[in-house]
Amino acid sequence: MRTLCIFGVCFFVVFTSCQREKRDLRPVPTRLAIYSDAARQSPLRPGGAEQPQLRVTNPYNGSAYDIAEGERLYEWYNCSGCHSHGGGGIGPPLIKTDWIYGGEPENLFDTIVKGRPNGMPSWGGRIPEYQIWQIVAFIRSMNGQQPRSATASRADTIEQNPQTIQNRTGGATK
Amino acid sequence: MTKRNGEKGAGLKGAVFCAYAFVLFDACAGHQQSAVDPAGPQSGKIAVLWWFFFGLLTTIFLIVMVFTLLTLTRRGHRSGQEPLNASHLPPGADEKELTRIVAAATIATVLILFVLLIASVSTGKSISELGDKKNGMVIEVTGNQWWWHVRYWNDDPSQMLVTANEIHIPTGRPVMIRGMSQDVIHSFWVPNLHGKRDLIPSRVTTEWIEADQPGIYRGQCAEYCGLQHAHMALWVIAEPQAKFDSWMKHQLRPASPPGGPTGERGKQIFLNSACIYCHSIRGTAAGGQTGPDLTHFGSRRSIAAGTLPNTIGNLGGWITDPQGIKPGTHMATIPVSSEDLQPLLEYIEGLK
Amino acid sequence: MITQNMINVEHLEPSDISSQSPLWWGQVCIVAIEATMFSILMAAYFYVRLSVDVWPPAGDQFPHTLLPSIALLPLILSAFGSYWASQAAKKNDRTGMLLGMGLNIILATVFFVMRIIEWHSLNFNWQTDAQGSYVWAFLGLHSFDYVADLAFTIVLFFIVLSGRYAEKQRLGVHVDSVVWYFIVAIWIPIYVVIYWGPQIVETQ
Amino acid sequence: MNQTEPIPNSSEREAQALRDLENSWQTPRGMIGWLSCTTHQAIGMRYIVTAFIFLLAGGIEALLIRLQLALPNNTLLGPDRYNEIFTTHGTTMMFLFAVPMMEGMAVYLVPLMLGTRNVAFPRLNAFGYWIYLAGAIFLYWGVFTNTAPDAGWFSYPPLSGPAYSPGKRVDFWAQMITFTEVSAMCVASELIATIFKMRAPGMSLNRIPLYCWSMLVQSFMVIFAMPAVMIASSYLLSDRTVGTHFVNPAEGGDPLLYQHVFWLFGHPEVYIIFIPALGFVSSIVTANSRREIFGYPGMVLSIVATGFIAFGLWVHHMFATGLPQIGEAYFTAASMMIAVTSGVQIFCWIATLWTGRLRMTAALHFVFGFIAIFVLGGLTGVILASVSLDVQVHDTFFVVAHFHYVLIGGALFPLFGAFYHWFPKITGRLMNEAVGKLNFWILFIGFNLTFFPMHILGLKGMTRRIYTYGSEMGWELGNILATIGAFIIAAGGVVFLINIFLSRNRGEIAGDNPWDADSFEWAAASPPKSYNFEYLPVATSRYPLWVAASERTFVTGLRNDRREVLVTTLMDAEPHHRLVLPRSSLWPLLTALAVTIGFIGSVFNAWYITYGSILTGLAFVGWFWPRLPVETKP
Repeated sequence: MRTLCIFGVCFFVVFTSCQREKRDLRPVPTRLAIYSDAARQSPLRPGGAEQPQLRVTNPYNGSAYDIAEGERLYEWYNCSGCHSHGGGGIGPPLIKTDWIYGGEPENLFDTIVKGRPNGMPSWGGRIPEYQIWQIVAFIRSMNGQQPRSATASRADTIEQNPQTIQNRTGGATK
Repeated sequence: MTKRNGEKGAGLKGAVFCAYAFVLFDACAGHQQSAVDPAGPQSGKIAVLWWFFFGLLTTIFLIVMVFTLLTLTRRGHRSGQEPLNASHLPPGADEKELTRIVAAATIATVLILFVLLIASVSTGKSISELGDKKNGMVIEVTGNQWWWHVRYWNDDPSQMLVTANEIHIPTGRPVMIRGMSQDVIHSFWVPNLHGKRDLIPSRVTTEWIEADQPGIYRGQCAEYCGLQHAHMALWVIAEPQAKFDSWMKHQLRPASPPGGPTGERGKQIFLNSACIYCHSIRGTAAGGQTGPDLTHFGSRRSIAAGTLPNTIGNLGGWITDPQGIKPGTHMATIPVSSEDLQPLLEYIEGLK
Repeated sequence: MITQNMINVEHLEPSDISSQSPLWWGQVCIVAIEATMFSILMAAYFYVRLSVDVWPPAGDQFPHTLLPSIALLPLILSAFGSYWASQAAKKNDRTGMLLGMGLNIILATVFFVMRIIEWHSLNFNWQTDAQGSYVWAFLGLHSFDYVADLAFTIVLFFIVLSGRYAEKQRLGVHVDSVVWYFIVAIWIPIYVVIYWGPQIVETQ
Repeated sequence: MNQTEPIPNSSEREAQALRDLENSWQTPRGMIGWLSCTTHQAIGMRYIVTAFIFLLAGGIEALLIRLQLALPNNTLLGPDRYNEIFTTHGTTMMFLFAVPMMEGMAVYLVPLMLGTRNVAFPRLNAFGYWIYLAGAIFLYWGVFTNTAPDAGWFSYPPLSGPAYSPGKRVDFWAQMITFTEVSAMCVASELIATIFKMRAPGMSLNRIPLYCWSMLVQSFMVIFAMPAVMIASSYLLSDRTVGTHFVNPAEGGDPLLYQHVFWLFGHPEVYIIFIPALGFVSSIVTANSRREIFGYPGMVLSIVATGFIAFGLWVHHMFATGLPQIGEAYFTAASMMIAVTSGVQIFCWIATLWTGRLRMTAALHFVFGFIAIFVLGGLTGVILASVSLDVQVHDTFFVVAHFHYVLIGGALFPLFGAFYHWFPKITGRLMNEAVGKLNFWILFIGFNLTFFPMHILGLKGMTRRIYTYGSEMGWELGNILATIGAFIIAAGGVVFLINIFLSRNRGEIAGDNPWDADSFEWAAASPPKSYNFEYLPVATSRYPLWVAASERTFVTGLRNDRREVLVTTLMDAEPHHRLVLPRSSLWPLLTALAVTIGFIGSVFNAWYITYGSILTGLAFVGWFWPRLPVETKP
């Protein structure tokens, strides 16, 4: 009985140590990232033949540290210059569900690596792969597709909650 | 009896410690990051105050210890006095005398503290009067995780110099450090020149420093600021006014063009890489603002805020594996192929 | 045999409903904790307020003062209900306790409804800015205490109504009134800070 | 004291009375009984044992820190692990060891010293312990699941804010604070009520043992200091979890305000740990110098004054943030004033030792060690009070040395002395004195070897909380000495544990009053019965057990068939009324569970505040629900 309890506790301890708090301070440095096959923008395939699908998962999915790093890099590489804080501007908004080039992590990765017509530059080979994945993780968090417990409640800098901004302006005109 | 010797041993040990302390304090002299090796009027006044406090407080400590240990010898005289008298109270006369002595000791404590208070406040006041707005120069220091952004203030914007992790100051001239922070709280501390001043986001804090004689002084971030708090150092280089002026003149110039074809190739590699998103080199297209300015990188003493001495080999290590040298740093591991590395290093190191 | 060295306490009351009771002191400690907390929060409010020029921050309305001021009336009256109940508890007067607590509960509920109405009309929330955070913290913490003590009073009301009570429960009614006085009293400075603070120290 | 039973033909009644007392005060057997226990001896011991385990945990973390810093450019721990470990070390020592340990000692000793049978609120006492345990497990659950906090034990924002401390690490820290502060406030309220209202008849204010005075002051400090940290940690938690702006400068908040509020708690916190130790020292000195303490009124006044002044000097932790000069002068003066009150205490102890007839027990060794270390720590405190000096040594190893001198010297040494002094009361057996003295010397030498060099390291520019340093800095010698010293301290700890385990089973039988000490706890049996005293004692003097046996007085007339104690008046301790204390109950545990669900849940989802409140409310109703049959007036 006692052994069982101890095993129970160990099990609990080991398996609750989740992805959320993982911090990889020395990520795998740099590979030139080409994952064109991984990102699938449409279920339709040329020739109708089902090609073997290469699965890629974001290593930083659900990791609070990497989402925060992604947020920093999003600013540093001036993503916000076009996409603002997810609301869009010159570039399309990122808080949305319908994506032209797909909204799965591998699609976002692919978009960042290759760039897209009409202004989205290609970042592949210029910044390390791990940083792209961090940015992808952050973008997904803006859509609420990361666990709440891994994302920041607010930035320390500016108010980002559009709902609040709306409430406030709405209230002011009242 | 053996116990008593033991307690006496404590006293002896105290003396040994004091001697040891002096030896170690002595070893501080000539040190590049020491609070008791002043190189300017501010730290000089603080050091004088320190030695005053140190002497007085050590004396007090020794007196208290002597009396504490003497209580043990008195026990020796009285060991035969068991059992106790019923009241558990020594004769009234003794108590009266004790009361007088304790009261006197308390009054003495108050007086000594008054002396220390006055010494402390007057030192503080005289330090705060050292600044000189007319003759002084202003340097803005902005803390970042984990490096220092430095800007020499000038009313003429073209004369404003931006550099990083290294401050040159002229000797004998007061310098005002205007401290700010880009992210979390840091603290600017160059112990040989002055005490520390926190750099707080949303606030501006100021501190006057001054160097008496030429020298190279190390400073370090003193407020815990995250993963690489340990590797956030800076250098303050004090030099005579003329030398400082020529340094300033040189630094204000845009980056020198690369010396040879390898350097030229390195420049192209730099400008085509992601380096430019964070770093700027004046006179080129690189204009990133989030990392240290590299315009005259080659003339600096160290890499990565005092982490490594500035040599071409260290720079190569730093660029290829920053996370190995400074885990958690915000310096990205930019993909550079092995044949591109050497020209790149040559170019950056050539930015004297 | 040393019979003369005994103090006999058999004649003493086996309980007491007054400030001599340890429980009364325990409640006073809780009151002290809460009062300290609210005082620090108020000091912090002014610290933050005095470090900026524009207050309330642009976009935030000035809180309305009419309804909260009217609401003070039922709140202060409810303390008298509480006092009535506590005096009745000392005298073991069941009707008095029920009436006092009943009055207390009704008036307290009236006040709380008025607060909710006023609260609802604020055009900022805790995420808006520092003023929002503070106002919501004051209202939230005070409401938390308020509801907790109101719930406790309601439970005591039903205990007394059911007749299953003795000295301990009467002592409960008594110390409950101590906490209620505090909750009423602390609201007045908070009221001043929330509703008049922005206007008193306005610098615009 | 049994022979004082006044009634002739008494032996049978006597036996019956003891059986009744035993029946009404004992804790039910079995698991449920253990969980529902509300006696102060058991709860006190649980606090002490749990806090000691966390002392060991904090000690192991300290050894890891020292190993990492032993050599320059060491790579034993990375920066992330190192930051987690020093944060956990500080947090553990302050919140999970020092405060609960002092509370546990008080919960155990205060009712005995006051001559009563339990604390005023036994169920609240049990609740406080469960909450503390839950908070401690919560933090260490985080530590073992790679969610250890890493923003330092005072977690300054913005570093600890949502942007620079992602994840739940700091939330675990902040919520653990909430647990321990609730626990501390429970103990503080019940100690205040106990010391004010449940003293033995005749124990007027000027006869309260100094230890109880110190616990009274400490409890008041908890009451007025803990709300500040409650606010600081709530600022942090709500900023991090629901997006408030208390410390966000961009929206009108202020990161410096957090520092003010935190240190408004943080500085008194040091005295919350240290003042009980003054009480230990006074008890040990009185008993072992075998004379009345010198200057009782001065001692009491200086403890009370320390309590007051402690609230007026928090800003000396923030001198480096740049304050107006007039403020600096005020806080320098206030900080230095503490030296006067501490000085008075030291002088009075030395005077007592000077004229007493010393018995050099192990406990008294620790008192001498305390005086040496604490005086040095106090004097470096005077240095820190001076703004000009503070800006040089602030946030360096000089400060680390200073606060270890005042906290280990000022609290841990007296605490070890107290273990040696009261162990026979708690277990009935004496600890081995020779091993105790060896233990003292190992700790004393190890301590000084560890922390003395840190003063010099600080002056040589070694800042706090750095995980590594270069070999060119000239800090190797001090660091390697400190690391060696740390392991000597650890050896001292091992010697202590061995002594405990050996003495517990094989120690010499102590008897009720092995030290011929003066206060009421030594009139109870060793170990004390669940009801402490068969007849509650009456205080006829400040040193009631030094009164001749024939002149001692007792209370009779309390009912033995229920948990009845005597309530006395505040000033003169005249008997006022009888009070029935509650029996064992599971409700404290259930309520603590409800609160825990609310607290832990709210770290992940703010709605748990509501769920937890409703559960807690229900649990409290169960707690207060009248039992059938309702006890009515006899």
